[in-house]
Amino acid sequence: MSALVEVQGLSVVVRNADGGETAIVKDVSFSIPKGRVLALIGESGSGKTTIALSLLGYARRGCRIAGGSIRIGETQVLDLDDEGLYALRGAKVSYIAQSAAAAFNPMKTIMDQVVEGAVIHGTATRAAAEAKAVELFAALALPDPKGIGARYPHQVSGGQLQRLMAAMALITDPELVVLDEPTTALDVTTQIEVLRAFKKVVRERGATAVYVSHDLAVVAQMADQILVLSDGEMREIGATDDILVRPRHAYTQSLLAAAAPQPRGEGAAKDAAALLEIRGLVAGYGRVGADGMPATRVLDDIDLTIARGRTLGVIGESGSGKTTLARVVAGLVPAARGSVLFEGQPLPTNLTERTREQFRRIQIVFQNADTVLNPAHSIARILARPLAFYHGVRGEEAAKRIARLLDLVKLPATLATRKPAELSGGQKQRVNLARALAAEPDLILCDEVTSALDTVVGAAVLDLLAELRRELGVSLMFISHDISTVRAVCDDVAVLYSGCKVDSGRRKDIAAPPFHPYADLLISSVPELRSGWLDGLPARLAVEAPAPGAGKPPPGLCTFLDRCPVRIAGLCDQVAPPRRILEGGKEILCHHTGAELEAVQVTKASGPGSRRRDETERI
Amino acid sequence: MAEARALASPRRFAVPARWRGTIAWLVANRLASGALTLVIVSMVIFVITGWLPGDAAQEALGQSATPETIAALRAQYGLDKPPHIRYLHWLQGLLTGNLGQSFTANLPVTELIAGRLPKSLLLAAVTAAVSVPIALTIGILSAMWRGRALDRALNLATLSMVAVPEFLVATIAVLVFAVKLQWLPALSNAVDVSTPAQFVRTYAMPVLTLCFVVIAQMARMTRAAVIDQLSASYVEMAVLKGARPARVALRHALPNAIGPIANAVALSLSYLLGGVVIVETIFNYPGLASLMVDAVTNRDMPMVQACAMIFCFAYLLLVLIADLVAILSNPRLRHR
Amino acid sequence: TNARAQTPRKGGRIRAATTSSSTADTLDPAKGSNATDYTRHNMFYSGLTQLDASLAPQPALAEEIRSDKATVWTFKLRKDVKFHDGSPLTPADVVYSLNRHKEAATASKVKTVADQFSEVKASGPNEVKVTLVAPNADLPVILAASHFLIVKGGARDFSATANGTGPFKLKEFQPGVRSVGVRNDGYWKAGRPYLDEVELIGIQDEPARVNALLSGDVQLILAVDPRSTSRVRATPGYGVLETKSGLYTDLVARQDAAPTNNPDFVMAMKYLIDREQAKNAVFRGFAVVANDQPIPPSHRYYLAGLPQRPYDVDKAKFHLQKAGMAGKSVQVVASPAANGSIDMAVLMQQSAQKAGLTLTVNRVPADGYWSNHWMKHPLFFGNINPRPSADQLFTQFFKSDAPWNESGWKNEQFDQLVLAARAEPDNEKRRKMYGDMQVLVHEKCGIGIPVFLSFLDGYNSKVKGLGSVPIGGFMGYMFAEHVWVDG
Amino acid sequence: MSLAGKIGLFFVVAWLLAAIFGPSIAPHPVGAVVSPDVFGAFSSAYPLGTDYLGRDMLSRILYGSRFTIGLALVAAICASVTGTTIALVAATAGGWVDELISRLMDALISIPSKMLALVMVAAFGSSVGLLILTAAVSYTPGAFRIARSLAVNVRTLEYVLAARARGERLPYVGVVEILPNMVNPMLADFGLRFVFVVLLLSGMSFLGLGVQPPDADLGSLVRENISGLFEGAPAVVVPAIAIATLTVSVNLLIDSFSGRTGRVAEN
Ligand SMILES: Nc1ncnc2c1ncn2[C@@H]1O[C@H](COP(=O)(O)OP(=O)(O)OP(=O)(O)O)[C@@H](O)[C@H]1O
Ligand SMILES: Nc1ncnc2c1ncn2[C@@H]1O[C@H](COP(=O)(O)OP(=O)(O)OP(=O)(O)O)[C@@H](O)[C@H]1O
Ligand SMILES: [Mg+2]
Ligand SMILES: [Mg+2]
Repeated sequence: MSALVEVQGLSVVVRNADGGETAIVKDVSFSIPKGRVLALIGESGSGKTTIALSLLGYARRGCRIAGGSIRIGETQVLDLDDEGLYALRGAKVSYIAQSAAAAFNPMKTIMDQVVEGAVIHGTATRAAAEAKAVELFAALALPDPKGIGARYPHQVSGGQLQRLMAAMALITDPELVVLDEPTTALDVTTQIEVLRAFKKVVRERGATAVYVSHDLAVVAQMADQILVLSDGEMREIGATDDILVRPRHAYTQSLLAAAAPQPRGEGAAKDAAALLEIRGLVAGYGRVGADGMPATRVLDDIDLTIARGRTLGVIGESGSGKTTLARVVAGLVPAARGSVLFEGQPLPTNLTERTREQFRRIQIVFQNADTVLNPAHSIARILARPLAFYHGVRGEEAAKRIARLLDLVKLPATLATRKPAELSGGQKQRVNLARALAAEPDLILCDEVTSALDTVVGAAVLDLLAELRRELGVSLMFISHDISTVRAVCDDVAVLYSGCKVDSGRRKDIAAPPFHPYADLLISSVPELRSGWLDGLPARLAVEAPAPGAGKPPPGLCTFLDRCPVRIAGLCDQVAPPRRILEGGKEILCHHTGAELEAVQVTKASGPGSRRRDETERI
Repeated sequence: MAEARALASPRRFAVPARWRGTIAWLVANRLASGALTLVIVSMVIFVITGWLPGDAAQEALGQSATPETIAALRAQYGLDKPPHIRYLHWLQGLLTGNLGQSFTANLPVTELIAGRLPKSLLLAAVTAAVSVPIALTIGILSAMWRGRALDRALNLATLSMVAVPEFLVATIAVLVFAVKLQWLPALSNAVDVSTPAQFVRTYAMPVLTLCFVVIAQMARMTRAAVIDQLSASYVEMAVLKGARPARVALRHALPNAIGPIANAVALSLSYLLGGVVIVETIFNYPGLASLMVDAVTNRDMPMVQACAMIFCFAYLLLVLIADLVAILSNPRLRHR
Repeated sequence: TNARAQTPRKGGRIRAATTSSSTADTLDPAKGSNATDYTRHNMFYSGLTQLDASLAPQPALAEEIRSDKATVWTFKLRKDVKFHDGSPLTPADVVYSLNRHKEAATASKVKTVADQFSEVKASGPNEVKVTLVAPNADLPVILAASHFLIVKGGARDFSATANGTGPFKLKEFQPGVRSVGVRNDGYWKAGRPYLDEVELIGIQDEPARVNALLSGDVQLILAVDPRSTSRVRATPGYGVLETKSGLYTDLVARQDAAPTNNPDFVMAMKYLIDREQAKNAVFRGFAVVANDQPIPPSHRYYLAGLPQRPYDVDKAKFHLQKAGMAGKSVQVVASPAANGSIDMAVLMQQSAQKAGLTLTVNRVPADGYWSNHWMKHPLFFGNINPRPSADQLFTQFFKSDAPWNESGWKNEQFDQLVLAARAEPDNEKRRKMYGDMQVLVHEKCGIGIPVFLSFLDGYNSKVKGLGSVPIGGFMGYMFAEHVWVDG
Repeated sequence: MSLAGKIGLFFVVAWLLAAIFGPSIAPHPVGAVVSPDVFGAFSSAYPLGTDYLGRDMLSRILYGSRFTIGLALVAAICASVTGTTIALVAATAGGWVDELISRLMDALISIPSKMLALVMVAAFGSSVGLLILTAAVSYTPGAFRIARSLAVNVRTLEYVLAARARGERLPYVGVVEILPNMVNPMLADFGLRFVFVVLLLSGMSFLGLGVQPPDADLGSLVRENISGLFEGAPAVVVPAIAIATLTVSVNLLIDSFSGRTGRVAEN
């Protein structure tokens, strides 16, 4: 028996509303030798999580493992009774979930939860388990390994939580670790740290692992073997390099082909009339104090312009204020200082003072497609509302327009009668976009419109946006943390860090240095689709994002100060950085000059991978 | 389910940034809005008693009233003054801690209440001490075995409990335990309670009856709150760590459901002061609820006012405590 | 029960339950408003006179009573009577006790009765003279009412003290909870009372009251529902004492409102009352059929020869037709406050239907019934407690100027008869006059009296000495000094 | 539908039929004294026995079910609808409107229902409409409290934000966006509220409010025959069982509704 894990003909079914059963995993077989990592890849909804969970003998509510066999070591998982399963889970096989934030019980300390597996299974005394946990914390490069266990989940950052979950999974020295999209919810800078930690632990402990992801570039860093899934069926299985370099199945090929976004043509000329102008904007959340400032200040002194028919990309890590910016423009968050001009006219910050026409002309496509569609309404009703509300279109005509809208976003017309809960994440995101399009706006604020889409569908949506811009002169604010996409579709780019615009310029400007040190970190953190990329990264990229509530640097100073690899002691921590205008109109908020920056930048002008195409396009 | 969760969300307040979220602020804020509520209650009660036909003088004299004696009594009670003057006078007294003089008993309201309030509180406390654990157990068991036979049986049992009129439960209990079996006294005057055994004998039946009334709602809310948590992903995580159902429910889901459960408990318990007239009547228990009903019958304004304010205060206090429990149990809110 | 024949035993304690108890409970006899108050007052105070089983007045604190033409009455007080605080009973106490009812500020329930005292004064070291505005032969009966019990001269604060000359001393008084009295060893009736202690509580809910009796929590209860009697009697060791009385629940047709002022309508209503059914269905036989006049058969002035008015739908129909009310609809107001009125109204509704009248029953709350509904609708029910004298009944409820002339009936001949009978010292002449009054009320008054109700007391057989004084239950509310416990 | 749901449905339908057709199929008029035998046992002449006056219990229950079902249903619906509506106004308007409404409702909870009932009778006389009004007013604050906390939660959800960003007015936001997402828990709450109203009715008629004799709702039937309890008379047992089957089945039915839609939403 060479393989530690042996899966044969696994199939999982789900009960539908009418009592029948639909297969969501069909006849999947694979085996993993001891000490190896198998990656499961495929589009969203292809059954990756389902397979991963079945390795623990677990099926989510409504699902049932209908056939096949799973052997882990000596254990036939599917033959176990309840007691056997209790003994298996967390002891022999452990699980690391997609969202650590959701998988930690908010009411219990981290240590309680990390050692719980050991306590339940009696593999160690509590004291021994705690000692071991501290060891694991250190191995996972967590700060303050001794003290972190006493904290509650909300007191550590997302990336740290994800590593803490790895500790939780490893505490019982399981034979198999199942990692389900452990970094999808993280932004690129954090993702690197987590990937590094995982890789180190997996390597040091010689753990056998199943790694689930839809991100090919990530998989390339982690896996020895790749299993490609779509629609619950196995498409292909092979060694990582084989799959990435020599995909045989058509589906794998299309996945790889779409992995690097095709650049779209530029929008209107850059000197086109400004549609939206933001001047000296300060905004935030919470009660407004006596000085007119909100309790938590999220955006600080932002200047931006979006010309008619052009696209502004806004990038920045999670929490940098991208969504807040869009909300200010949409009127959902009032501006504390500064102004927002639409066609030269100030936009009322208060929703009730805006006219219906102003509402119509600015549409926002919300980030969380899961929560912005009313679960009680059908898709048709959701799309019909803006048609009726803005254009008075009802009945037959509305139905026709709804069908067209769905078609525009590449959704089947049959979807119209469904409720949002019956759609996949990617479908919801497109309905969300279609709703904004229904208003026939002049400006669309797109907040992460492609994040839940697999590469193929994502590309189609980007095409649609480019077409709108080209043919109807629609302007876009394109918010994303996916730099390659931004580079592909945006005319202008602004980089936010902690509410400050630290870097901005034309599309070409973010292809080559000089960058603001943060932009540099961000750009160089985007994983590349080749194995070994992670190992080749310089160590200084591992500068931690501060934990939530760690406190910002004193106001006025550079917000990136704590993490900046090139900060100048005595200057950066004393004086506010100047706003530098570099040649070509690029703006940077930094004490360093362009030349200084260019010299120390990680990202080189002739960077590998997808960026090369940008350059050729630009030249 | 959402209902249970919703009850837990502490209200939003208009708070200066520095103070925001501190528990002291929450309490201060609640006390302020509670004071407002109490003023509203007192005004509404005052107006309503004005609408009630007859007044204290008429009720006191009943069949034998004559215009002369009525006028004399009215003057004695101060009912000859216009209502707003009376209200202001009453309010003034209240501010100095004086709840006024009961018309009918011609004693200070505080004195009458002092005799009853501890009894009411005791009955409520004993009932709470019995019913809350039972309700929580039922709720948690139902949630753990949701959709199974045990859940259905408990659901049916709790529903049947509320569906039987209170007076019937009480009367049957007396019939069985006091008259037939002679185990317990039929009355619960609670005047000569000195030994623990007497205490149990006195309180057994009133508490049993009240449990019938309050358990169902608490159990159903608890079940909903726990089920709500059982679908959370950290519960799935606990299952995947190999935790057994009992551990999952008690160690993982329950702590997270404390907020909504505390609120459900508070709502149910608030009933135990003012809503127990029938139990007090049938068991002859000298509590506040019957005092208030008497006062309404006798149009004993100062007394009605005082009782209503006490009930309102108790209600607000319970809700506040529930919110505090929710906050203190939640590290997110505790460690801001 | 032949309890009276046995020898009383001293000692012991009983707990007795009446029908209500609230913060309106009072220790002031003038303010007594219900059975609980009356019983409590009789525990702690004594009156000048006291009623016996035949409702005849017997001397109590007054040893000797003399009258001059029933107008000037002299009461010679018993010597060596002491209040609970040890002070002796003096004429001044009696003068104070009687005069206080006339002051509006006392808010006495019997102010209208006391208004006939033109003067009350001490006429000797041991004598009080009461002068009336008009002759009244029934003064000794009137003074037996619990409201006229004698309090200490100058007493004003009754919130926690009951300084009387009664058989028990106040030990504890919690309005709405209980009253406890301990034996007054210095009680003026030798050898009385028998009990060491009496606790009086109120249990409003009738099944709860009966259950309290049957479970042994209380030994004596007031007002057993007729429907519960069989249950109590079937339980060994318990009994129900029936006291036939003049208590009645009456149907009242106001004479100052249409259509109830039409004599034919009134007559129709009287014929529609199925008295046997009311007696049996509503009161389970614990009632005596009445004849639309207020004097019960047990009363010494009862007119036996008056023909009984039957239940007669045809006659009712005839009168309704005559009154132009056939096929019409009338509303009758009933309330739990008037004992049995709702059930009687429902029964009448059935008979009225047969006679072609739609009677709609409007049930209103007991709360506020006497001040807000009683005498304020054309057709309603009243409930009148027994009065020891015929004069009191007729004066208070039937005379044209009576304060509670329920039906608003005005009959000159009747009014003259009342005055004449009151002043008439000759018993036979009085009987004749009262007979004539009964006929007048039976024929002309807007009042239908279906039955006279009995008082039903439930008791534990260990309680001895219980008897009937038909003024109310609990031996006319005076049981405390009469009963003892056996074993 | 689950078995419990089917049982619930069966009884609910049965009771609805009884309420609609009861009076026309009742063997005797509701007020007719038909037997000299009070608290009669089950017999062929009087299948459910006789009451404390000797009236036919079957007929009284058939008549009474109309009142109980009609009144309790309407009152519970009124309470839930009013409470929900006010809660929506409070939650969507927010700020001082919310604060004021919430305080008023808190105050309303503290007003003794007996007092409320008495004021109602005194002010408007006694009628069925008034009974419904009183019961509804008594239970509105409770419904409000639950509905408001639900609405406040829903209000902060992003799809509501999306509607605001579209320029929708508050009434639309309240009715179209928020309301449908709190219907399920409100339904469950309505089930319990219905039970409470059924029980409240008997207390109210005791105060002289509402259903006038000879009619009586089921709760009052229990109460007026309570002295028959000691003889085990059907007159008190049967209406009590009637109440139990009615209220329990309504809740089983509601539970099975919300259970079903709940599962669909989970997927
Ligand atoms: N409880 C359920 N009821 C019905 N369908 C389900 C249920 N759970 C999962 N599915 C369906 O099963 C399919 C596989 O789901 P699974 O979560 O395994 O996908 P995945 O590949 O992990 O997707 P993602 O990348 O979005 O996590 C999806 O189409 C999903 O809609
Ligand atoms: N309603 C709110 N109240 C208070 N703080 C908020 C609120 N919404 C967002 N924030 C805070 O404002 C900051 C910026 O949030 P924002 O949503 O704009 O970030 P983002 O750049 O869109 O991040 P992501 O990539 O995760 O979407 C964060 O620190 C967040 O915690
Ligand atoms: Mg997944
Ligand atoms: Mg965002």
